[in-house]
Amino acid sequence: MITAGCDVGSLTSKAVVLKGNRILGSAVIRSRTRPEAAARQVFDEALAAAGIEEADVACCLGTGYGMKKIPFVSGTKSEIACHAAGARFLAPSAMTVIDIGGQDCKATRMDKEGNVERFLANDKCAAGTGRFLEVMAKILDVTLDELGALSKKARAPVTLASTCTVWAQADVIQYLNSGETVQDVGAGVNNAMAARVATLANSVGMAPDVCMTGGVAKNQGVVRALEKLLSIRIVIPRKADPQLAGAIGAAILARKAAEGKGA
Amino acid sequence: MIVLGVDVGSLTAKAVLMKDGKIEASAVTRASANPRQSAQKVLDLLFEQTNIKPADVVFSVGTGYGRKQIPNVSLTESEIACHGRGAIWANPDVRTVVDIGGQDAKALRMDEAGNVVRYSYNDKCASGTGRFLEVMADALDVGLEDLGALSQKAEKTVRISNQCVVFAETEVITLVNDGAEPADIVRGLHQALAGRVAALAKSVGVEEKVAFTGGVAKNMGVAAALAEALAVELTPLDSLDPQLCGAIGAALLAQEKAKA
Amino acid sequence: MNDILVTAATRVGNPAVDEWKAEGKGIIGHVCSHVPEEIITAAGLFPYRLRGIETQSTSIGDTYFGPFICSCPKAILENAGRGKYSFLDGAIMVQACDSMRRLDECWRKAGEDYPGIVPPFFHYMGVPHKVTDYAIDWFVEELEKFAAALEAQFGGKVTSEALAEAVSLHNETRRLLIRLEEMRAMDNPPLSGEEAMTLILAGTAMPKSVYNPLLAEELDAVSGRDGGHGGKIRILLAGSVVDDLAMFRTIEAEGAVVVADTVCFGSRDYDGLVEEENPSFKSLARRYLNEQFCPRMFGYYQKRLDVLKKKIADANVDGVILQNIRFCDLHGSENGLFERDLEAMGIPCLRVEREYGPLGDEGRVRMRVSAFLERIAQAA
Amino acid sequence: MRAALSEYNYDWTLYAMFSTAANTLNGSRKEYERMLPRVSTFRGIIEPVMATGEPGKLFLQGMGEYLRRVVNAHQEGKKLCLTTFCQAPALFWAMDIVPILLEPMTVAGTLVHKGGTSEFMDYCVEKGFTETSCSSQRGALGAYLCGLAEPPDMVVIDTPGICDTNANSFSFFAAHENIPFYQLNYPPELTADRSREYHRKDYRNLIAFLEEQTGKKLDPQRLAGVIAEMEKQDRLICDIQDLQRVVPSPVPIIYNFFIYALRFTMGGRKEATDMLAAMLECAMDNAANGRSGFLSGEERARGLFVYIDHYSMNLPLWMFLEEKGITHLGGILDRFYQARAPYAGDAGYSLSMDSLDAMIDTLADANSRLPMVKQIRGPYDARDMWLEEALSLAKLYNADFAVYSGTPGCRNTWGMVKLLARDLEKAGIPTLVLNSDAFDDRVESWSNTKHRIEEFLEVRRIAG
Ligand SMILES: Nc1ncnc2c1ncn2[C@@H]1O[C@H](COP(=O)(O)OP(=O)(O)O)[C@@H](O)[C@H]1O
Ligand SMILES: Nc1ncnc2c1ncn2[C@@H]1O[C@H](COP(=O)(O)OP(=O)(O)O)[C@@H](O)[C@H]1O
Ligand code: SF4
Ligand code: SF4
Ligand code: SF4
Repeated sequence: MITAGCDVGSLTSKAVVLKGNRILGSAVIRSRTRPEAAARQVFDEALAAAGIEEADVACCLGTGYGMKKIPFVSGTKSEIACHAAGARFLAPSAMTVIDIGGQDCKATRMDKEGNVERFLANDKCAAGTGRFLEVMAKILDVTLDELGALSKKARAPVTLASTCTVWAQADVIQYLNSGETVQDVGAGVNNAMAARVATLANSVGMAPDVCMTGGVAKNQGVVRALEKLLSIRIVIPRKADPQLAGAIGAAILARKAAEGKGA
Repeated sequence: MIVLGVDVGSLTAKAVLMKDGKIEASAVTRASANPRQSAQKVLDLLFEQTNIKPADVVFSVGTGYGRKQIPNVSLTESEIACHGRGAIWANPDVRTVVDIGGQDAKALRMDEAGNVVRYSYNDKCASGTGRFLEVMADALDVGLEDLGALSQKAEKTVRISNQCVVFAETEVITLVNDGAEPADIVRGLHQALAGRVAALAKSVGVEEKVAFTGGVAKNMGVAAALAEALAVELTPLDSLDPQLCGAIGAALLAQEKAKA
Repeated sequence: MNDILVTAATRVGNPAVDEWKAEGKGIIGHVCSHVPEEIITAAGLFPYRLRGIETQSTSIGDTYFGPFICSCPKAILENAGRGKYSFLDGAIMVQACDSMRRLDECWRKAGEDYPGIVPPFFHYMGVPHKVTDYAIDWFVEELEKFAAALEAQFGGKVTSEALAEAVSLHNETRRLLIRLEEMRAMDNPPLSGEEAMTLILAGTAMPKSVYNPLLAEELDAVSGRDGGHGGKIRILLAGSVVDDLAMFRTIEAEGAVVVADTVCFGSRDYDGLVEEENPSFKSLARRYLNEQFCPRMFGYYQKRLDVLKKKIADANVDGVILQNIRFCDLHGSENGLFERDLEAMGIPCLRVEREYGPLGDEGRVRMRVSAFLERIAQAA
Repeated sequence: MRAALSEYNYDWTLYAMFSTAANTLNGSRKEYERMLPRVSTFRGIIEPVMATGEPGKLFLQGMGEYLRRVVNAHQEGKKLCLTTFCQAPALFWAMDIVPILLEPMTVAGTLVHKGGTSEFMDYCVEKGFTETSCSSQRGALGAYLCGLAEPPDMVVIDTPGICDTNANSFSFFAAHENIPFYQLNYPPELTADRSREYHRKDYRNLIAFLEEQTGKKLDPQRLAGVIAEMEKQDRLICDIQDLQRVVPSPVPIIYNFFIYALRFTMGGRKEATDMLAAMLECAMDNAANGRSGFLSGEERARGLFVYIDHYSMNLPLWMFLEEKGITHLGGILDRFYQARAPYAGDAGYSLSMDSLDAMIDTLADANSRLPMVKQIRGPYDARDMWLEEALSLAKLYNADFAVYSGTPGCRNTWGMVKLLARDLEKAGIPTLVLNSDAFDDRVESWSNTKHRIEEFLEVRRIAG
C-alpha cells in the first residue's frame, strides 16, 4: 500500500511518499505565506520523486503548524504524534524524541508501542528554536550548515544570554565587537541552544534511546553539546533526513488509518 | 572646518561629513558582523561622493554599537547623546527623542542645553525594534520601505498578540493563511510596536516637542501610530534623514571638540 | 442565555452596572478572591471584580509595571488608564500576589499622568498568608478598617443585620454555583465549559441581588437538557486566573468538554460558605482565609491537592490542563507539583504557559491541547 | 543534570573551595602559588580579597567555617534548616540548628563554579519549578532538589507577605520533599503596633516549631550569648557605615559584600564579629590618614545600590567599580536598621537582654528590619519603605547616582522600580535600572551590563 504524509511547518513544508517500509520519494521546501500552495507544491514534488500519481496514494495525512489548511489530506495528526511515529520508523530503538523545528522545540516520551506517553513543548521563548539558530547564523555570517561545525573549531566558547533570541543577538554582536572569534561565538550559540533543549528533555523524563528529529538535528554542534549536557548518546536518523520525520510519521499513521488500525 | 561623524549600528553603518556646520555628504550601508569592516565600507562610500579627503577631516567622533571598533576616530560617544544632539540641532525645541534602530529602541529627554536628563532602553523583548519589522516585512513578502504606505491602506487593524519577534512571525503567517489583509496586519504590527515604544517613552516622561529618529522613523506608519499612542504630534526634523541623526550628532560633537 | 449575563461575562461595562449607577449607588472594584465582598454589599455598594478583558495591548500597563510581570494586572491598568473603569466609585487593592499588589502603586502613579483614572476611594488591604488565630485576628482588624473606610466615604453603615443579609445573599450565589458545578459533573453535562464559565463570570460583574435570580432561571432552563457532551474527553482546568472564555473555547473547539476548574473566577470564588449564624467579621475572616485554593497561601499544598483530587473524582475527569500566565511563579510551580503527583496517580496532565486571556495566542495553545487530547484518546 | 556536575556535593564543593582559599592566606607566597590550581575558577576573586588584608582573610575563614558547619551538621547530630537570607540566623545558632541560607549558597556557587550556577538553575525547571522565578534561590535550590547536598530537615522562611517568589521557592521545596515547613508572615506596615504584635506572636510560634523539630527547649543562656554577639556586630556595622559618609569614603567597597555575606550566614557568631572589627580598624586607619578605601586612592563618584549587587563571574561589579574609582555606598542588603545606625530614623530596633521575653521580642524586631522585609513589604511609597529609604540614604551618603540591579525573577521590585526610578530622578538622583540578572549572566552577559553602566555614567556625566 502506498501512503503519504505532508508536514506543513512554520518554516518548511515536507512531504513523504511511503510504500511499506520504503520511502519512495520526499521533498522539502520553504513554507512562507501560503500553506495550501506550499502543501500542494511539496506534495507534487514528492510524488514526482516517487514517480507515481496522486491516485496511487491510498491515504495521506497532514501535520504541522499549517495542517488544517492542507486541502488534499484525508485527516490530520498532531506533530507530536507524527514525530514520535517518524522517529520510531527511522530509529526503532527510540523511546524519547527531541524535535527542534523552526518555531518550537518538543520532547516526547513514548511507550513500547510508540504511543505518546508524555510530551513537553517550550512555550516560553523563541530561544531554543530553529529560528534562533537562523538569526544567529545570519549575524555570524555563516550558513546553517557551517554553524554546527564551528563548535568543533572553538577554543573557548562564550556564554550567551540564552533567554531571548534578540538579547542573545545583542550579546553576539557585543562579543564580536570585543574581538571574540566566530568559532567561539558560534559554539556559544550552539551551547545556548543545547542548554535550553536539555532542560526540556530532562523534564520530560528521558528514556533511552533518545532520537533527535527536525531540521536542527542536522546541526552537529547542537547535537554534541546536547549529548554532553544529557550525558547520553543521541541517535540521529541516517535512513532519511531527520527534518522529514514528521512527514514520515504522518505517512505511517496514514497507513495505519488506511489499514483500519487506530486513528 | 571639516568634521566627521560615524555611527556603526547593529544593522546599518552611517557616516556624515560636515563642513562649517553644514552637511557635506552622508552615507548609509548595511553593517556586517565585523564593525571595523562596516565602518570602512561606509567611509569609502562617503568619500566617494565628495572631493574631500580623509586627511582634510580635523576631528571625528564615532558612535553606535560598534563605536569602539571604528578605526581612526578621535573620540567615541554614546548613541544616546548623539541622537539627542542631532535632534536638537535639527530643531532646538525638541526635548524628547524616540529612537528606534535595528536592535533597540531608546527614549531620551533633554534640557534646553541638550544635556540628556533621562533615558531608557526597550525592555527585554525585541518587539519594539526595527528588527521586528524586518522579520515581518520578510514574512509578508513586502519591502521594508513599503510597509508605511501599505499600512495607510488598512481598513481595520488586526491585533498581533505575540510580542516576541519569532512567535509574531508565525502568527503573521497564520493570519495571512487565514485570509487577513496584509495592510491590516501591518497596521496591527505598527500599533504593537508603537505601543511598546510609547510605554518606554512615557516612562522617562514625555516632554514636548518630540522627535522620532533612527531607521524606523522613515516608516510613516510607525510614526503615525507612535504619535497616536503618545497623543502628541511628532516634530518633523525638516529634511534631515532620521536614520542619520546619530551620525550627525557625532559630527556636531566633533565640531565642538575641534573648536575647543 | 440571557443577554445581560452574556454581556456581563464578556464586557467591561454591562446594563447591570448602568442601572445600579442610575440609582445613584456606588461600585467598588477589587482584584482578588480573598476580598470579603460581603462587606461591600453590606455597605450598600456593589462589589465588582476587575478584569483586563477587551484590551488590545498593554501600552499603559507597561509604562508603570516592569517587563517581568504577569500580564493580568497590566491589562487591568490598561483598562483603567483608558477610562473604562470610570464607573468605579472606589477600588480596593490587596496583597493578592506580588504582581497584583503592585497594581496599587502603578495605578496611583498612572493617575499622575492620566488625571481622573484613580477612583475617589482607593484602599489598600493586607491579607495574611497563613491561618492561625492571630492571623485571623489581624485580618479581622483589617476588615474593620476597611468597613470603617467605606462608611466614612459612602455614608452607609455596615450593621450586623446588613452583614447577615449580605452573607446569605452571597451564600445563595455560592449554592447556585455549586449546583452548576454538579450539573457539569454529569455524564452528559447540559452545558459546555464555555457556557458554564459565561454564567460564572457574569456574577463577578453584577450585583448579586440581580444576578442570583437570573442564574437560578438559567440553571432551571438547562437542567435536564441534552448538552451533547456525552462521550467527550473531560477536562479540568487549573492554575492561573481565567476571566475570559478564550481558553475554554480553544479546548472545547478540539472536541473536549471542560467539566470542572479550580481557577480564580471559577470554583475558587464559590467553594466554601460563610457561617450564617450570627455572621461577623470573624466568620468572614475565617471563610476567606480558610479556603486556601490559591498558592499565595504558602504551605497548604497538600490541602489543595486534595481538593483537586476530589474535583477530578467528582466530575470523572480524563485529563487536567495546568496553565499559568507567564511570570506567575505561584501557579506555574505548583502546577509542576500537581503534574508530578497527578501523573503518578495515572491522571494525564498538560502544563501550558500563556499570556493573560485577551493577550494570548490561541494557535500555540491549540497545538498543545490537541496533542494532549490525542494522548488521552490513545490511552483510552 | 550533567554527570560531571553530580560528582561532588554542591555544599561540599563550596566548603572545600572556601576553606582551601582561606588556608592559602596563611601560608607563604610559595605555598599560595601551589594552592591556586586547586581552587580553579575561584582564583579570580582570591587576589582582590587578599588585597584587602586581614578583613578579607577573616571573611574567607568565616565563610569556610560556616560551610563546614553545614556539611558536618548531620554528623554532629544537628538539624539542618533551609532558610532565606532575610531571616536572622541568630535564632538558629542559639537553638543549635544549622541554617542553610539559600541565597548566599547561590552566590557562593556563582563564585566557585565555572559558568556559575546556571546548570543548577535549569535543574529546577526539570523538577517542575518555574524558570521565571527569582534566580537567587534557583541556583542552590537546583542542587538541593537533586539531592546534591546535605538534605535539610525542615524549611523556615519569613518572606510570605514580603516576596512571593522567594516564599514560593521554599514552600515548593518543602512540598516537593515533603518536609516540615514554617512561615513567618509579615503584614504590610512596618511600624504599626498591631503588626509588631502579630510578628512577635508568629516568632514565638516559630520557636515552638523549632523546639518541636529538635526536641530541645530554647536555652536562654545560649540565646543571651548569641544576642550579645549580635549586639557587638551591630555596633561595628554602624560605625563602619558611619565612616562611609566621609568623602572620600575610607571604607573599601568590597566590605559591603563581606558585611552582608557574613551577617546573613554567621550573624550572632564570633567569626563575623572578628571580621567586622578588623574592617573597622582598617577603615579608621584610612580615615585618620585621609585615604579613600580604593587601592588606587581616588574616589571619583559615589553610587547607591538601591537593590542587590551583581555576582556572576568573580564579582565583576566590584572590580569594575574599584577600577573606576566609584564608591559602592551599599544598598538594601547591608542596612539592618539598628536604632543607632546613621540612617535608622525612628524605624530602628534595639536588642535587649533584660529578660527572655525581651530577647525574643527584640530579636523578632531585628528580624522584621532585614533586607527586603523592610523595604518592599507594602506600597513602595508608604512610610519607611523603599522610596523613603532610597531618598534618605542617597542624601545621607552623598550619592551621585543610584543603580537598580536585580533579577527578572523579582515580581515585587519589577512591579515598582520604574516608579522608584521616576521619583528618584525627580529628586535629582540619576538612576539606572539594569535588566541584568545578578546571579545568571545568561540573562545579560556582564560585558553588556558593563556597557550599560559605562554608557549611563557617560551620558549622565558622572565620574568625569
Ligand atoms: N542543513 C542544516 N543544518 C543545520 N540546521 C538546519 C539545516 N537545515 C535546517 N536547519 C534548522 O532547522 C530549522 C527548521 O526545522 P524544521 O523542522 O524544518 O521546522 P518546521 O517544521 O517548524 O518548519 C531551521 O530553523 C534551522 O535552524
Ligand atoms: N527605508 C526604510 N523604510 C522603513 N524602515 C526602514 C527603512 N530603512 C531602514 N528602516 C528600519 O530601520 C532599521 C534600522 O535602523 P538603524 O537606525 O539604521 O539601526 P541601527 O542604528 O541599530 O543599526 C531597520 O531595522 C528597519 O526596520
Ligand atoms: S524574550 Fe526574546 S525570544 Fe523571548 S519572547 Fe521576547 S523577543 Fe522572543
Ligand atoms: S495569574 Fe498569577 S501572577 Fe497573575 S495575578 Fe494571578 S496569581 Fe498573580
Ligand atoms: S530579589 Fe526580589 S524576588 Fe528575589 S528574593 Fe528578593 S524580593 Fe524576592
